[in-house]
Amino acid sequence: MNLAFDALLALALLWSAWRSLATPDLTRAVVMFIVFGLLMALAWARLDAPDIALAEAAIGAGLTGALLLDALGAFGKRRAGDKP
Amino acid sequence: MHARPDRSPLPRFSLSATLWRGGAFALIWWILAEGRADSWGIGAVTVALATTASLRLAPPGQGRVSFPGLLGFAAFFLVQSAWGGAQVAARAFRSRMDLAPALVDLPVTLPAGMARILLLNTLNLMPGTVSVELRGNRLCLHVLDHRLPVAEEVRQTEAHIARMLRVAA
Amino acid sequence: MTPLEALSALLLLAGAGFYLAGTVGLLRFPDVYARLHALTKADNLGLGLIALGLALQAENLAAGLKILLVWPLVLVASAAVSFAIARRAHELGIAPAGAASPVQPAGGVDQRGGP
Amino acid sequence: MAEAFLDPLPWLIVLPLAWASLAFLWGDGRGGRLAIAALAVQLALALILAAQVMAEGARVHAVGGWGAPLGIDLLADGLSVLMLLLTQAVALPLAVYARAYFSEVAQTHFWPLTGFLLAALNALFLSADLFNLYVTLELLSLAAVGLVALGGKPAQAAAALRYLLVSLTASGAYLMGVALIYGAYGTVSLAGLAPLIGPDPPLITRLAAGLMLAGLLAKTALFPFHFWLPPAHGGAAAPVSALLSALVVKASFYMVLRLALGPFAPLAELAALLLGVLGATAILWGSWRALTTHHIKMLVAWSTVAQLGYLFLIFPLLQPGGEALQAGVMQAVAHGLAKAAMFAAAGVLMLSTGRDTLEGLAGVAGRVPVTLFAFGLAGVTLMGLPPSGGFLAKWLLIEAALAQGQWPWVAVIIAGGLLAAAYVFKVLRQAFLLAPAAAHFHPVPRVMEWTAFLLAAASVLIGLRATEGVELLGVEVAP
Amino acid sequence: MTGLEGYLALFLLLNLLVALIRAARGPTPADRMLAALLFGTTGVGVLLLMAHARETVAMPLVDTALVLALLAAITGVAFARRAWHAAGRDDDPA
Amino acid sequence: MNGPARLAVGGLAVALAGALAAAILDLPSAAVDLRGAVAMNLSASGVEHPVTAVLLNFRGYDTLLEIAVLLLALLGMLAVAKPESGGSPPAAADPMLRTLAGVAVPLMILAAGYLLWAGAHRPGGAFQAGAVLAAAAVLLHLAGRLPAWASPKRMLRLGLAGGFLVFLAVSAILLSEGALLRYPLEHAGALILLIEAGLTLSLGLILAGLFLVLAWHPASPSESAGEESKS
Repeated sequence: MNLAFDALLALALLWSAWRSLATPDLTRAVVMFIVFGLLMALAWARLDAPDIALAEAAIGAGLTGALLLDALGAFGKRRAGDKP
Repeated sequence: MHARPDRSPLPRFSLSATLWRGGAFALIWWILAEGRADSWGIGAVTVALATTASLRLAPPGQGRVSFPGLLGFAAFFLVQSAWGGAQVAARAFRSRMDLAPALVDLPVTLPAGMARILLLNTLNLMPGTVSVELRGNRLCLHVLDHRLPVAEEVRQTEAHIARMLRVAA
Repeated sequence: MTPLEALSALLLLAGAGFYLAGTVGLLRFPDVYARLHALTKADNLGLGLIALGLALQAENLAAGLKILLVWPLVLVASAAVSFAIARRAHELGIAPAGAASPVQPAGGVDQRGGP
Repeated sequence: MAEAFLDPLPWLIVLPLAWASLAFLWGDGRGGRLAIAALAVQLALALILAAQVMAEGARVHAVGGWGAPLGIDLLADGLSVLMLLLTQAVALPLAVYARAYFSEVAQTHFWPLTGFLLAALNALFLSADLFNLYVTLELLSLAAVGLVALGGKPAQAAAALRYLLVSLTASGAYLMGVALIYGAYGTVSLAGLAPLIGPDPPLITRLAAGLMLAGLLAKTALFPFHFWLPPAHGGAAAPVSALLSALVVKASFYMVLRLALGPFAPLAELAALLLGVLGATAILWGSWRALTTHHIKMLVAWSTVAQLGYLFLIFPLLQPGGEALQAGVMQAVAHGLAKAAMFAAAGVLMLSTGRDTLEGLAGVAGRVPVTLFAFGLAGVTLMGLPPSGGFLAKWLLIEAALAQGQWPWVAVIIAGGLLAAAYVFKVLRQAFLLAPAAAHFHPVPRVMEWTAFLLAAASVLIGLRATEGVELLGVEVAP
Repeated sequence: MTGLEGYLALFLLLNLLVALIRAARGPTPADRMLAALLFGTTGVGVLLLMAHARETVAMPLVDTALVLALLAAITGVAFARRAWHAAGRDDDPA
Repeated sequence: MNGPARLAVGGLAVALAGALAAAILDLPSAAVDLRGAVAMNLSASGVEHPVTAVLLNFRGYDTLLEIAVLLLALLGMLAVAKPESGGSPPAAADPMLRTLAGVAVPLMILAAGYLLWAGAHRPGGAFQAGAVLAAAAVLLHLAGRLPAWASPKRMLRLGLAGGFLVFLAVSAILLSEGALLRYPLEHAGALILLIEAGLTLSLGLILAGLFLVLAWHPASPSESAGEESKS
């Protein structure tokens, strides 16, 4: 069961990383990146490295996600040229 | 649904609010530090900072919270949120999904400010409702099934909040 | 198995069930608004039950309370986020599915369709 | 206790860190005077340290008192002290120059960034720990990128962004190498690693060394990794270009040299020929591009690409106690001084003519003669004419090549010198043309001209004090 | 991880990955984002389950879950307020 | 990227991955046991948690320079941000967000304080606490309760650089013990706590600053138009 968990986690990490790099749609890429951050926090927790899991949860899931979403908003607005 | 600008830059100091919030934060600190006694050096400073921030960001209102009201609200909330979860689960698993979603407009009787915001948030966790918009005294809700007694539920929630915050409903 | 352990296991299983319901709802419900229901209600209840189940097995009171403390935090966050997203969706003119034709809501309130 | 407090070694790192953050704190460009005063102190500290090292041998400073491998060691031997001297000697005149060059507003960010840049350089030259070297390299790169972007023009932002991307990738490669080394040996201390890496190291060590070398070469802008350098160095403000070309690219070269002489010595031979060939290509290609460009600062920047090539010619000739090492260090020092002078002079020329092309230089000789003289003197070093430091470096290199019978390098060195002469004279010839009637010259603060001249003169005169340098370079850690 | 908690953690992880179908399907940006938010709540649950019955790192993992819960709101709010501008479907730039 | 370049990069990545895998399978046993050295000296470090001991004592010098790296990253971004972009007031927020901030920010402060305290004997410490504080600042910003940061004022700059300056000053003063950052045994714990407290504040501000400067985009119409500005 532990093996299944780890294998699934590893696969999901690779897959989400690949999707966030390869998808042409920016929203999807950012969402996949946030997902990747969360999975990474789980992976660190699984590796008995709660120090890094904590930092990853705070920086990866909280700050970076918000930052990317913000950039996405600025970018989308500029490209669409709309002012809601 | 916009806030009025803050008229008074410095909120009135309220001893009771300070004590209540400080006490609550101290309790949370005790939980966080798992009751370790040697944590209180940093703990005292942190609780003081958190209390200050809380008083600055959410200036204390007129009255204070009614304790029996709070308990009543909490019990109501727990039961309702369990019921809400069960309801969503039932609908999600049903093979032919039986939803009748709609936007409904309801009047709000609670006074503006904290009470209304609490209402909006609570309704998000209650069975079948997600608040969408508050414009003036009209609350717009999204409901999963408009055949359910939504208005009744909102009225009950309002009553509980009014009792807890000691405001008119 | 002590009764406490049994209760705890029961809570954990129920919590996992609600998580599953949240995911199924997220996949099956017709639009953003309905999916928000799934997320804010089912998942939060699932987390609450799991936290309660684990707290029952905690070594001491403070540790148990700490596990329980997670729940209200998530509740506050989800409620706020749910409102923010629903409001934004409404502002952007996304109509809820199936609400185009007027229906008579229970409780005699007036109701409206899409914006 | 007081003795430890007055030790110049840690202060060479603490002092720039302190004035950099104070300059940030004060803001509004008020850091200039503080920076110049502190830089004067730093130069004095470097000289004291050099004297101490010369008299008492190499020094080790165990940060935190733990000592390697648990803690981090700082090491001041001849090589690092020479690089420290170069850094402070270039930075002080450039700081005086920059105070006149920049407007008050532009100085707001220039001083903190420069302070951190110099702190990073000093820390890097003193570090004896692979991971600590990475941290200093990161600090250095970020400061350099910030300085390139300083003007805020789109071209500068684009150059800075490209520089940042190359820099981060290179740091990543280096860091991966460090991680592998730590995994293989359990330590990242240079002194600790040296005895552990034998003559036939395992695959992991080779891979790590390759990754670290690739990262460092990209940072040094050795051909074919040079593509980021001309837009970054050519596009930045003149004092910034001077700092970057004179010092920053030398830092990663220093690391290559340090690692090749130290823990990775058993592997150095494998890469030596490749490095030499890349260096030779850089000399020829960089000189050619310098000769064919029409922009003054791009010319100087391409000349940097070429001159960096000489540094890597030493690797196929490197022998214990041989002349190649002396040639490399002499080239690094002479080029550092000369290139700082040349960019400073180019900045004056551009301010004076208001244009950035060679054609615009016509008639400038009569307006800023001191600057033009400085440009010419710096050119003397780059061409390798006696008695300059550049001459000595190339002479030593040719001697080493001939002694080992590797004459193709000699041809490259001579060709590079001729090409350098061509592009320097191209600038001078243009400057001595008659000014067109429409030409309009702007006055330039005298202090900028004289600092450029001072640096150029130092690059030539350094050749006369080479014996002390060679003696200092000979100071190594007692085994 | 042993016993019931381990199986439940595995179950929740599977649950998470299934939810990614929603992120792939959309159709609005908000639908994709919902999957990320679900990752937040479920991730907290998984962390709590992982924390159980591990002597040395139990409480630190609860701390991690707490921090995750505390910061979960930020991405959602940033999304609703900053990122989502157009009521587009599928490959809309917003 | 066009086809051949993509293929080349892909090939390079695969080759690197292969080499890494081969190298790691061939991993020799490490000659030096740093883990053991850390455990052996832990009692002399002033803290009980090995990670904190390494970060702030054994390899504290690296951390000092890393803080400078973070400060520098912010500095670089401030240097690039156009000065004229500075003055715009932050968006006013709806009462909902302000209430959320009012509830969540004090809790985040508590959590940051807790992580700071926890760092001495278990996972936690200044970095994590700073990140939580930064999140609080970002939330305040989203709620329209923080001023724009494109040109930080004196007090803010003091906050940004303060943690680093405290760390640097302690390092330099400890030269009197014979070396940079050589803590005397009896004061090590207190000094590390002092440094960490300063770092928590500064890291929080720096991380938030990285967000706020990057997130700043000229004339965000949806935020400034249509919603009342805060007085």
